[in-house]
Amino acid sequence: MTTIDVTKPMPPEAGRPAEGTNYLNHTTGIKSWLLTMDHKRIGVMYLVSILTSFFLAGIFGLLIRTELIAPGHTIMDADAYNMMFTLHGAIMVFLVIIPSVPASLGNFVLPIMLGAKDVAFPRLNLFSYYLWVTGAIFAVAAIIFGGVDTGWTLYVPYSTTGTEMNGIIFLSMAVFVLGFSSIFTGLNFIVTIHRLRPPGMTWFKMPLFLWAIYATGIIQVMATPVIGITVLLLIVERAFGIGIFDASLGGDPILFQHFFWFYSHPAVYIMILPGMGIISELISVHSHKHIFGYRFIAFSSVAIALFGFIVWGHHMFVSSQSPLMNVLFSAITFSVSIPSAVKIFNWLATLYKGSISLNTPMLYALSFIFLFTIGGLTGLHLGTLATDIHLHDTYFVVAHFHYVMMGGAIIALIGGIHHWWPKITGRMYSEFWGRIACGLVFVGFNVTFFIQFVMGSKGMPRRYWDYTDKYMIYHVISTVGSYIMALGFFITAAYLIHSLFRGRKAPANPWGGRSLEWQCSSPPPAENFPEPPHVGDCYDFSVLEWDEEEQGYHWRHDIPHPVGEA
Amino acid sequence: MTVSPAHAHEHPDFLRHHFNTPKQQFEAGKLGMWLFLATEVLLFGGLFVGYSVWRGNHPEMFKAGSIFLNTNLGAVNTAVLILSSITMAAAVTMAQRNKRGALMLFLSLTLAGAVTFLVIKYFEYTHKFHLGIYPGLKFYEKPAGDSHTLSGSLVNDAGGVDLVLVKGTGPLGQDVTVADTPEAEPTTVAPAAIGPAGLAQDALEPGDRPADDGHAEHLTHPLQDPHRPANVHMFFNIYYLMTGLHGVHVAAGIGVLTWLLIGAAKGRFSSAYFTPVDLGGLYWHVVDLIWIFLFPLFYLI
Amino acid sequence: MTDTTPSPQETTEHHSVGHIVPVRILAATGIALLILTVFTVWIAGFDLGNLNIWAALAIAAFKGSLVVLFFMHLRYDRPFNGVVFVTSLALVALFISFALTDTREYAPDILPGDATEVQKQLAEVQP
Amino acid sequence: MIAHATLLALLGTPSPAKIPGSYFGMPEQASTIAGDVDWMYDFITWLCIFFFVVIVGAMVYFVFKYRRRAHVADTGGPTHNTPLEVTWTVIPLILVIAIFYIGLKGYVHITTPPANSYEIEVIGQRWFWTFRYPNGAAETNILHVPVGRPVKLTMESDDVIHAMFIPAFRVKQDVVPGRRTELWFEATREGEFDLFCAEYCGTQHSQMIGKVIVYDEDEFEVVIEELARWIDKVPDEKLHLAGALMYNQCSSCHTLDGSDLIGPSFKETHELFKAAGTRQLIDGTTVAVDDDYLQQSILKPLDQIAKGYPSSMPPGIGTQLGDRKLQALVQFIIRLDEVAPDGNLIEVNRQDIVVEEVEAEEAE
Repeated sequence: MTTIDVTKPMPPEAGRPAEGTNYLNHTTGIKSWLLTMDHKRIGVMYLVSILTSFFLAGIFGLLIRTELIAPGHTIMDADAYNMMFTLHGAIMVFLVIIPSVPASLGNFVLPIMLGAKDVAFPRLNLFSYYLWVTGAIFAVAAIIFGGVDTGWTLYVPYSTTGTEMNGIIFLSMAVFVLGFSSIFTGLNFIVTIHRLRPPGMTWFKMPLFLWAIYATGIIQVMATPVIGITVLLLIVERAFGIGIFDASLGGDPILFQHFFWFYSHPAVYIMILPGMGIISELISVHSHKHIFGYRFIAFSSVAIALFGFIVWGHHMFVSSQSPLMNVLFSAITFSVSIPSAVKIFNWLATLYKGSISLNTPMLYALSFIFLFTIGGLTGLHLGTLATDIHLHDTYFVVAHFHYVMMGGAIIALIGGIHHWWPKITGRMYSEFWGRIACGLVFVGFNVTFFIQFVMGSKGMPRRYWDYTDKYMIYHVISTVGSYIMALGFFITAAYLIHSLFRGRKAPANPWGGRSLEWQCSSPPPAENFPEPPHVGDCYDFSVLEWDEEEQGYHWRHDIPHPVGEA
Repeated sequence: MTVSPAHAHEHPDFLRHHFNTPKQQFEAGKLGMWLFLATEVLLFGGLFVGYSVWRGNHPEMFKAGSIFLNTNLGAVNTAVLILSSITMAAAVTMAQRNKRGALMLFLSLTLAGAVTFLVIKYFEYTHKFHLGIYPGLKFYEKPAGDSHTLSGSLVNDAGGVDLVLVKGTGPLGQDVTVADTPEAEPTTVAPAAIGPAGLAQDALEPGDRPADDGHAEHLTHPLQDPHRPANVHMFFNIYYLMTGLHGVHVAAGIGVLTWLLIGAAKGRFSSAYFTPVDLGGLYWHVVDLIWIFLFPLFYLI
Repeated sequence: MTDTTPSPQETTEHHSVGHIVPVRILAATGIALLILTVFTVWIAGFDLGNLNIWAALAIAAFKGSLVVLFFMHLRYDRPFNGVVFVTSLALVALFISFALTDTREYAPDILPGDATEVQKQLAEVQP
Repeated sequence: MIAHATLLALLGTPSPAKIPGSYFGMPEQASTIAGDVDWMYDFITWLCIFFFVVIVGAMVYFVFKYRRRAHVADTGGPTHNTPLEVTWTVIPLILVIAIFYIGLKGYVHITTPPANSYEIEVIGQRWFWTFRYPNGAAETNILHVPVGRPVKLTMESDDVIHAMFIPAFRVKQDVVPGRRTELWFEATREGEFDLFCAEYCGTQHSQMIGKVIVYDEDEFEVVIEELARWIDKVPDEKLHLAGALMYNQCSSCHTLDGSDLIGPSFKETHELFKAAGTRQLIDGTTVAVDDDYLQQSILKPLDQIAKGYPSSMPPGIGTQLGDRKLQALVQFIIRLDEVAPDGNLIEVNRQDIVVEEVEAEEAE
């Protein structure tokens, strides 16, 4: 290990540039944003874009729930409904959740947490943001020029010959372009973590969020090209009739599902791993307690990433995949549950003997544990061959993946936004309204989706515009829940926007975080660190103390900087 | 911690602000490029999966179809790419040794190889188009206005009928055009023992098959061979897909090489900073690498 | 970063970047590749049954290794770059083997003669 | 397939346990496997509840017990404990291996049809199911099965992927174009059960639903015999009423009230026939709407596509009807004003239009 010459403690002001200048105001003008290569500004642009898409797809979700409040035609016809759930799924998956945490929060905090000045390839970083924008434009074009009603899974032969809607090619192009945006983000982060760590920042001193982002990067780079080639094949299949997937031309529709899930299952881990990384940070910081079992959590991230590549067939148990592969995939699928369970237990152990503050980010973190536990455990029903046959393609699956994708990834994202909001914007939001909104989201979420487990096990198939009366009561409850949840999100949007203008000025370290981003000012300076920062145990909070005047934490003056103790 | 803020003296122009040393920058670039190459491998990997499954389901189609690829041209193209790979690798060595003239020479040779490859590929493609072998079933569609005609014919340059187009509307509502020939009997679509394409397992007996002498020109083209398995033109779909995507990569390589050549002419590269040449070289070698696999898979077996 | 504290990645040869491969090694590799190309075309001329496929793939794999090791400097490079590349190849191998195993397993369920689109059109036109 | 047989030999068919009903919301049980599946489902659910209570209970307890009382920056507390961590890695591992094993046993049972199964052919089309019985009987959207006898469905799709899903039997299987897929069950109770399409297949995916009707063995024989024969017992003058009984096969594309769905409304066709009118085709020609046209457009729907409509109708529909049923449909359109005077179908019962003397002739 490298030895570092430590002669003086890190002053709390370290890294602070001249009073008042930071990454937000050191240059001005629209061009200074659109052409920026600063990872922080790119992260903020991503955040705004992704939240806009989230709003749009969320509205689609609400419309779906409204349509389903009663059987038959409520507010839209079947074709409109089919288009609505397709867009809700495709936008949420490809435009929101996959890029959400890595590209927005990851971009913002990764280099700072690492102690680097920027990501390895800033220009590529900006390029991948514009690829995202291009993908978004294609997605909009898909809506305008023909619409799409295939479901986000784009199964052939429905997508190649079955649908009259012609937006499918645009949507495929959107997926292709967004895939490359995701690849370049992941590539950038992997290289950054490998090559830009400052002296002293060894692998096992990295905050766990970085381990999660690193594991995510592996999947982004190694799985995403396959969805690229899949949609390219889909496009040529639809446009020219190539016959790789279309049985009527001698192709194999099941092969498409192999192609699709070879990416889309690992993509589930692209979505959830960064969320788990955020939760590791949130639990530790807001409990002021060293994370429990650092190495187990770190390795479990990598294990999830690797196992994630060999379980894709569990989406195909009833697709007429061969029984041999079904058995194989079911067996491997269960292995993925272990690292997830390890994480949950380690988070619980972190709470033990902590000093737990129930502020908004922590409430989201606790919600995550609650919801992800349900989402993860119900995965057992679906990984088990005999029960999956009954539950596959029912609302049970819908509930399961919403608990994981939304209760996991999105809740973690919202929690992360609250956690780093003071750092990103330099403002504090209203703690009171934060807790109220979190409560509404939590309650609304459970009302919306828990009932869907029941509905699904009773046999209600998914993607149904109409249904028999006996399922109505569940649909009504679910729809009511979705309105409660929407109210929670609107309140969140309101107080966050309000805080931008009226919020209290944020201290550098409002929560008592120990990783490097909390040692910069809020918001951070443009250069992050004029000098390479000192690195210590990023979960050792004993070096901090409360500053009543600042309403935040700062470095203890009486303790030498802990770098080198390991 | 001792900090020497004045290491700017060894902060050359090419070193970007967030890197500390040229070596760090070089190795970051290199790792980034290898990761990118991994994505390229996986991108083509999908097509190789498609190839394997398609071949597994329709072995007879590969037998009947690959005869019509010109092995000699394929072999020449392989040699061209290998030669250009040698010159590319040499170009990197020259850049590392600060030999600007040699660097430019080798880059130009590589570029020439890339262009030659595409020119040969162009002739291969146009020859097939001339025979009426196009990628994709729907490509045969005749111009709008007679979408109800159930058949038509495509007259080749020599005035002969190359293939008859069977055209109509499929049960799913899409327009469908099927290439057929006057000679093909409906019996050639006897059900296969295995495989969904309606193909006799081995419709081509060795005796029926024209000898593979690498010159396809004098053969009846695959759509007219009365002994062909039905739908043999479907073989060419995967052929066009894989060689087409590879061709796109060669074309992109031409862009990269041109950009490197301009950079070399401006003297941007030296033994201290040759990262772009090195990374461009890595890309070019992967393009070569993929062709090394495509050549035997299509032309030889 | 400072002069006195190299990053964990930095080795002793602080100022030399990359490994220079002499032209004669490159030329030797290239000639080997060309000879192998001739060899693979020659061997494809014999009818060896399934062995043809394996021979061609083995030769291609050997040629590929030469390109990667010498032209792409992987022999002299950081091992991690090799790990990245080999991982991608392993994933492709995994994908091919799973997909092929599955399609072989369910091949008996495939409807014989079901290029329906093509067949229906043929049936309609031919009296 | 071979691997499947090997597995079967290794595991044996009997499943571990059965329960008469699920605690956790599974629908009524009506097949031999339902009890196994529900047992597994409940077993896993109990396990989930246990872990959920432990995890969330611990979380709530810790949050309450160790709530922040003062601004302490650090609380000490353990940072790792390898034996503990290994324990909570290994115990879930053992549990999931157990779950996998019981799931596997059940699965092999569910996917292995007994040799003496009664076979029914199933065709999935947008947006209806056709069931064909060994005696030539066929019906759409209603599956008749005997109780206490294994039934094997051999399924094919004519267009896109569908999935046969019968919740009460706990079975589901995708129906894939170009493939033949199988599904088997043995019903344990008489009654009517839901049948759904569970793989998204387009506009009327949610209308691609039907019923399974389970009879006792004797009644079942009667029902499918009747199903094969009833059309022959309908006298010519009542054929249009027989057509009315078959209209549900057409209803997803052709309306009776003049509104447009995927195909032209029967009302419009009927009026054209009455007026001896002509219809514009997409190729620009016109065709006289007469008896022959009606027959041909059911038998070869793709030859004469009406202008303004997609060419969507599967040619198989007409050819599998048989002559008598084809006539019934033609008569149905010709006499539509009698069977659907205001755009709504009048009520027709099969018993009312079947004439016994015709049956007597048949018997000879």
